Amino acid sequence: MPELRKTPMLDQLLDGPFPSFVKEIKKGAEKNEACNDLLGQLELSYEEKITHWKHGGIVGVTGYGGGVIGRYSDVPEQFPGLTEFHTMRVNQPAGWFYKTDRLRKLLDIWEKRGSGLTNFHGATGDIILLGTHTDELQNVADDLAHEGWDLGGSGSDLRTPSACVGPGRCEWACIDTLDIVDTLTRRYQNELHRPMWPYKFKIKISGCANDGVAAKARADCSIIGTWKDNIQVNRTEVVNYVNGGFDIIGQVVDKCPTKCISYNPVTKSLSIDDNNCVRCHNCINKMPKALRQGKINGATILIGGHAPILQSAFMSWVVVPFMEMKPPYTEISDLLEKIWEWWDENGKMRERTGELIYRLGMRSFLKATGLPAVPQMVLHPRTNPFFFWDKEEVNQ
Amino acid sequence: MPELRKTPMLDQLLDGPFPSFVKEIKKGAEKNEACNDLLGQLELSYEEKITHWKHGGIVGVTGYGGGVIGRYSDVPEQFPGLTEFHTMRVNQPAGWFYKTDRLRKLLDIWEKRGSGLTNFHGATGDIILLGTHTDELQNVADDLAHEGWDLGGSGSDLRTPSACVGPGRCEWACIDTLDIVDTLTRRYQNELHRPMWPYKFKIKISGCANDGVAAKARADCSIIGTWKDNIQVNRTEVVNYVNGGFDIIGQVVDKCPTKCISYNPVTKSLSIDDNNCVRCHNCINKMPKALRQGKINGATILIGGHAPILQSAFMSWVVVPFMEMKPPYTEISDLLEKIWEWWDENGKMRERTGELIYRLGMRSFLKATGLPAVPQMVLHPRTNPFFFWDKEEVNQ
Amino acid sequence: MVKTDFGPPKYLDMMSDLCKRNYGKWKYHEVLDTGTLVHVAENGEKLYTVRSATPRLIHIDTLRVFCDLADKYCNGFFRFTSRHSIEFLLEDESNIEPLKADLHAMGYSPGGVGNTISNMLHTQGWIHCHTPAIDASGIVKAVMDEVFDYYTEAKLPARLRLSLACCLNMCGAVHCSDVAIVGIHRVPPKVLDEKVAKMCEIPNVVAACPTRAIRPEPAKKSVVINDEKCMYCGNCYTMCPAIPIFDPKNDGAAIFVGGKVSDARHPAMFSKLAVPYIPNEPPKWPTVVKTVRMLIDVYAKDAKQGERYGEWINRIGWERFFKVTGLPFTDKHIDDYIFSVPTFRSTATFKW
Amino acid sequence: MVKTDFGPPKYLDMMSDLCKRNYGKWKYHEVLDTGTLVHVAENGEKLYTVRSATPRLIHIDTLRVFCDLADKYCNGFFRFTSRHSIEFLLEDESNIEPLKADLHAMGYSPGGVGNTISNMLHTQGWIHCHTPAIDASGIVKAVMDEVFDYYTEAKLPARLRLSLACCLNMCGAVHCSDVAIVGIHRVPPKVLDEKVAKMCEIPNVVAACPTRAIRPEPAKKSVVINDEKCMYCGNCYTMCPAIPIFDPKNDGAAIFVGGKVSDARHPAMFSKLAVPYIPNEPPKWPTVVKTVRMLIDVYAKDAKQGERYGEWINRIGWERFFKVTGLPFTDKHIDDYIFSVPTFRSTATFKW
Ligand code: SRM
Ligand code: SRM
Ligand code: SRM
Ligand code: SRM
Ligand code: SF4
Ligand code: SF4
Ligand code: SF4
Ligand code: SF4
Ligand code: SF4
Ligand code: SF4
Ligand code: SF4
Ligand code: SF4
Repeated sequence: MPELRKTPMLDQLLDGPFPSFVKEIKKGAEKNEACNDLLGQLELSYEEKITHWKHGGIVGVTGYGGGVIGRYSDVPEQFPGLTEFHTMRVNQPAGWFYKTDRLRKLLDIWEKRGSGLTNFHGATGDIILLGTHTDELQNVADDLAHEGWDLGGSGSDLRTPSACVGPGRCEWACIDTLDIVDTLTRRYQNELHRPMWPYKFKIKISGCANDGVAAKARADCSIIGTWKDNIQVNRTEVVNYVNGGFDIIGQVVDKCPTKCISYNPVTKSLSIDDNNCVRCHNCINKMPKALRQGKINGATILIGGHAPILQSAFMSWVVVPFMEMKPPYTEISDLLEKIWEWWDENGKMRERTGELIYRLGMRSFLKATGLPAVPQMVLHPRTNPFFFWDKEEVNQ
Repeated sequence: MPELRKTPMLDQLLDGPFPSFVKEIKKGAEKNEACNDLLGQLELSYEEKITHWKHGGIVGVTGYGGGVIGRYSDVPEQFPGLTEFHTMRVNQPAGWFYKTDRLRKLLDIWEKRGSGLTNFHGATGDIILLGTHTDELQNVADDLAHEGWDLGGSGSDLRTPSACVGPGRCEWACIDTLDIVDTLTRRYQNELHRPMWPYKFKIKISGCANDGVAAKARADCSIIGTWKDNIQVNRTEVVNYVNGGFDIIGQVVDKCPTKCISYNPVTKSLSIDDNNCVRCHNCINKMPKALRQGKINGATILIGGHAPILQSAFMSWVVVPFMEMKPPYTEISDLLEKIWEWWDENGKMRERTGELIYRLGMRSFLKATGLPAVPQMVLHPRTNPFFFWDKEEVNQ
Repeated sequence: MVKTDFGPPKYLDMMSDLCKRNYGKWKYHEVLDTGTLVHVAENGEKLYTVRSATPRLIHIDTLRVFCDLADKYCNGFFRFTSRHSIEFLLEDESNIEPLKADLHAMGYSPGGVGNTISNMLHTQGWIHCHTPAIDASGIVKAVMDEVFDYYTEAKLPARLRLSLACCLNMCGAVHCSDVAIVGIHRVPPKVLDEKVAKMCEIPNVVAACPTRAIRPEPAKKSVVINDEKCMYCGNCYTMCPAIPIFDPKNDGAAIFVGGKVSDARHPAMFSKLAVPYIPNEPPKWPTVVKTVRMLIDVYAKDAKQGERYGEWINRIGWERFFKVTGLPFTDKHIDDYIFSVPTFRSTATFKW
Repeated sequence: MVKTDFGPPKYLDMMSDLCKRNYGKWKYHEVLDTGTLVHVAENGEKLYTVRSATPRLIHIDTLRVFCDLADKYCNGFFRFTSRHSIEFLLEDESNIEPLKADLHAMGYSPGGVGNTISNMLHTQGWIHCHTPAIDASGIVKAVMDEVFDYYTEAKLPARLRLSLACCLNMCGAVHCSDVAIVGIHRVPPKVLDEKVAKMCEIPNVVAACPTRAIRPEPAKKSVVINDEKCMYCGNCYTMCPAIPIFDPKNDGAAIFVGGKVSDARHPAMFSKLAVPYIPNEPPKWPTVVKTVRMLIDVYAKDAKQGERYGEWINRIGWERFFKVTGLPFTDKHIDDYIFSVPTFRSTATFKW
């Protein structure tokens, strides 16, 4: 094992209160040449202010079209350990729950066959195994499979769905986020592992409007738990909050977006005009002991989210205001399959679902999915008069 | 004079409390054949649910490129009086003020040389003389000129500017709307009368944020009066309002968009945090005796408004938050001329100023006009990361 | 040689001495009733205004009667408003009632001041335009007859601005009105190949189409329209008379609501689509009239004092608007033009 | 033959009995301190969570230490959060302090719960990606060191979500973060004609450009870029490695602020541009760090209790934001992309 690379610039990132990624790479460098080279190449990037990774050639694992991101150094002479340094995406358990014995197995495999560096987790949600050789890819996959770990998505396929912790440790999950994400992931293994669409498709599931997995911002299909009936008010706990000095007017009443909460300081009682509540969740967030969501639960389905490339970032928008979410989750599956079929048929290369809807219009999307138009889909109706009529709608 | 046309459908619009336009046409029909034919053709349109006017060939008046809208019936055999039935646009006096002796002269000319039908006024603001023959156009124009009435705009030119009543009869005019509209109209006679641009350009001027001439919605350049200092509060009058039973909380305090008004019910005093006032004008509207605008007056200049064709309706947007508006109004003229030059150079045929800015970016507009970028121009900064850098701004 | 380019009559020449004396020196105003205002100047002088809606399409003889009234009561001075109302400007308070009586006698009722419906903005329609999908004056007459009580009585929560445009060109500020009626087409225009070849510039016609539905057909020296892409804006027809877009069976009116231009309280807003289509029903357009009446009644009943139409809807939400009006929400209501995406509801918050 | 398509480990197999027993039966939670939560189940059972930010780029040996701690204090169970924090799930309250001590000893401080800055979302940067304009991990480390007090102490008006993406692809939810750092390029890519001819599909490259800045150059079997139209998105480079867009002299970071994804109070919002460009200054990016610190300090001082970053700006107005932060407003801040017009201020209401 040669000496550790000299990294005067990176070394300045060793100290400070926040845990250091440089320390992590150095841990690896002590036993792994690729990690040592990574230190060196990164130091070079710091000196030159430029990346030293090249576009990936296509690499992969038998039977899978995705799950591996090929990566090659553009200065392999200087850093031979990085000649090939591919990433593998491993599908995380729903909610990112781990039992140490199961995880240790995965770590051992990665010690043996890769750099030992990881991301826990990637931004999509996968376990990222950071850096191995082309000829180790299959071995890693095989070893992982043996221990019950399967690959995640990449390329123009379904990406690894993810979900907030939900019923696993949160009182606000209106839907079983973990069971849904697990069920859909298993159901769509083919879509996940074999790219076949115009572009990527992401599913994210949050148990309530707090959207703990940022689904609206970064999933083509965002599933957000909600309720249909009334917020449950525990009068005693309201009094306790107030007596404890809680600023119920400032933090709850005044912040309600529809001003549908009223509070009587004399009787110390709070009442909600549920008819006008939009379920933003603020009042519940602020008084978790006193207020609970309703009991008729389900999800709002939003479609179209993605990052800025090409047409600006979109946040998903409502296409189904309320969907019951009971196993086996047939309704959401039906919808997804209709969407994929329509997108697959009409989408241009690298056109996300939301962009296709933008191009062809919600009209076309609604027709393909059979969903009815409802006012909940829009912030307001159109302001321009340029709307279309179907042949069947007009007098011939 | 033949009999009045039979108009059983139109006759149903003779009664009712609102004054009847059919009655007006019938008045004309009694002495003018074209009006009688208009009745007939309109009745035909009512039967067939379709217009019977054709696209205009170009007709006009010597020395003028605009001011006349050519109009021809598509059923001239049935309605010979409408074979040619052109509209003339006559520039109204600022604020639509009339002295009867001056107006009677105009009416006499139109009795002699036209149908006798008018619009007081057209949507842009002109006096509309509705319907005459091609060979009368020059005569009408000459006779009008003799009495001091000049033509308005049409085609790809400056359209007749208009302004709210302003200082003529309103206490809220922060700028001299009438003098400004009059000055600009006289200054830009050439632009008004000789189409030479990519498309039309409209100027509208309102004395305050109430925007009584709907400038923001329908002018390429919208000039709105405002003030820079503090709202003047008359404490005695505040008390009078309250004592008179006025709901000061509901109509003023709660409706202030920035919540910068506070009212003390004990002292019956109202105070305004002018630093956070956005000059929406509501509080002043509601208590005209108690509140008056500040004393440092000027205008906000907004650019880009127009109707939906082609890219959706635009409302004008802020390009100069505050401009002093003192005669001879050089600053606004300078700006207008720079805009016209840039638009003339870069605009496509039938591209309104706002659409050109949309296509080339505010960046390009600001460069052409020399205006500085200020946050008042936007509701919020961009959300996408796709911004441009000039060659001079980057390191070569 | 006749003089040109001398400009409009000078406004000061059209103003009474009282107005000129107090020009820019008004202190405050009061609404005396729904047809009458008084403006008080710094020096205490008062100017009374009696306002009446007009049909805008006026014969010169009617204008002469207005002149007579102005001579009788106003020293010969009057004005029109930005919404085509007439305003008589009186100096002598005692002239108000006689003037009103004379107006009534000629079929004009003062109104439109304060929290009322003022005069209804509109356009040419079948009277004088070559592109309308609906008439203008006839619908305005029928609508104003129906809602006349809201014009003479101050029983609305705030002022309500009605307008009408007979085609998508939307002459007038229709796109920012409380309630607006707009003429629409619903089928693509027909291309009359031979006429196109003779009358039109093919490149201009192709360029005119905002949705790129038109392509040249060089063989015929004409163009072809892709019906799927056409949204019937009529812009090609404006460029080329050989592509007529009229269809009596399918033309009709759409209704938009909730716009405003003042910045009071809430900044100016565009009107939004409420009803995509009502067929033409001359001479009295009963369905349009009934719908407008309903739209106003619901607002009058449900809105809070001081709330304009759009502010009311903002408060209750569009979900509720469609519920309380009973109007159906359709795919037409969902924007699919250039700026559509920001109008989509990217939040799970809404009312059921 | 190895099995495929069997899916991830079942989550229930990764959960403690206590969690399984109370699955979906949590009643409420309390924040014990900025690193500790307790969740109380319907049946009264309690689950304690100790959270710590991680650098996300973690070596397996560190993960093994986490496993050791989980074995020691949590019966072998822990989880990660959607922001890459680690959460130890304890059943025994008395284990909290010893666990925290062990974490501190290994350089990890509990924090990020409640009104704090939680872990900073980020991406690959120079560690592993081929398109970054900035590094990821290095900037995150430098920024988090600087704002660490906001991570451990609850002194913000509301939670604050920091994130970073190293290029415009914006991996992560950077476009909806309270404060976001984004890597940008500022000069058009260079076309390496010979390589393009060999490596790339010309039609795909042309189609990739959102502003139509690229046209084919058939002579060279390559393409030409119209520099005027290019806004440096790098999308052509993604399609074709022979069009590199890097420029160490000009690449750097932009800062966006005011986004959120929760719908609490105000619906989710996009982040908006605050600072168009700060050059790359490795290893510690002092200007980025100073700017982020300033942006947070100003907010911490000026916002009202319960107001997220964007809600604060909505209240005071962007005019004021630029005033109180002292940041210059430039033409870059004014949108000129597809949905620009609705962001323009079509009202005369604003603050000076
Ligand atoms: C690894 C990861 C970043 C990370 O450090 O966590 C990542 C890395 C890359 N992303 Fe991403 N994206 C990652 C999550 C995301 C997310 C967030 C999410 O999924 O929740 C987004 C935003 C949401 C979205 O999908 O829009 C995201 C939006 C993009 C885009 C822009 C897509 C768009 O519509 O705007 C691209 C560009 C592309 O697809 O060509 C992209 C492309 C890429 C590529 C493949 C670069 C490329 O052009 O080929 C990067 C490979 C880096 C490498 O060498 O490992 N990545 N990417 C994330 C995946 C890890 C995982 O599987 O868990
Ligand atoms: C007469 C008038 C309507 C009325 O009954 O009052 C009118 C009538 C016509 N307008 Fe208009 N416009 C009239 C005010 C407006 C306004 C309102 C305004 O100026 O305040 C607008 C909206 C504001 C704007 O300019 O955008 C307006 C927006 C249009 C448009 C759409 C422009 C756009 O950018 O969307 C067109 C179409 C065009 O220019 O080809 C148009 C075109 C037309 C044409 C010339 C029809 C055409 O396609 O050639 C109409 C001639 C009718 C006729 O035979 O008399 N007219 N037009 C108004 C002019 C009277 C006057 O001079 O006082
Ligand atoms: C005469 C006229 C100006 C002119 O130059 O002709 C005028 C005159 C007055 N307006 Fe107006 N406005 C006039 C068109 C407008 C318009 C334009 C329009 O309707 O197309 C608007 C914008 C409407 C909109 O937002 O859609 C307008 C929005 C206002 C407002 C703000 C209303 C609001 O709360 O949104 C006020 C203030 C108020 O009434 O509280 C106002 C107030 C006034 C005052 C009280 C101003 C004053 O002190 O003299 C005048 C009498 C108002 C009344 O009728 O009760 N005026 N005013 C216009 C009369 C048109 C008509 O025939 O009815
Ligand atoms: C663990 C985690 C879910 C998971 O599946 O991993 C989680 C857990 C909780 N969140 Fe969250 N949220 C988590 C990511 C998020 C996200 C997503 C993100 O940050 O990318 C959001 C949206 C943030 C945004 O709007 O940009 C989020 C917005 C909220 C909110 C709404 C905050 C607001 O007022 O806007 C609450 C309610 C509150 O705190 O009042 C909340 C409340 C909670 C509660 C109290 C829920 C509960 O009863 O258990 C949990 C502890 C909160 C705390 O840290 O104080 N959680 N939460 C995530 C922790 C990430 C981390 O490491 O910090
Ligand atoms: S999104 Fe809602 S249900 Fe999910 S963890 Fe956050 S607060 Fe709990
Ligand atoms: S959930 Fe939101 S909208 Fe509903 S009552 Fe609570 S604060 Fe108001
Ligand atoms: S816009 Fe303002 S100044 Fe002009 S008439 Fe209306 S209220 Fe008066
Ligand atoms: S003008 Fe408008 S913003 Fe200013 S104090 Fe009055 S109501 Fe408030
Ligand atoms: S709205 Fe259309 S049809 Fe009506 S006058 Fe204007 S251009 Fe003509
Ligand atoms: S009507 Fe409009 S959309 Fe249809 S072809 Fe003509 S220009 Fe194009
Ligand atoms: S943000 Fe860009 S540079 Fe960073 S990981 Fe994603 S694709 Fe790569
Ligand atoms: S960087 Fe983006 S805008 Fe520039 S040429 Fe490439 S694809 Fe087009």
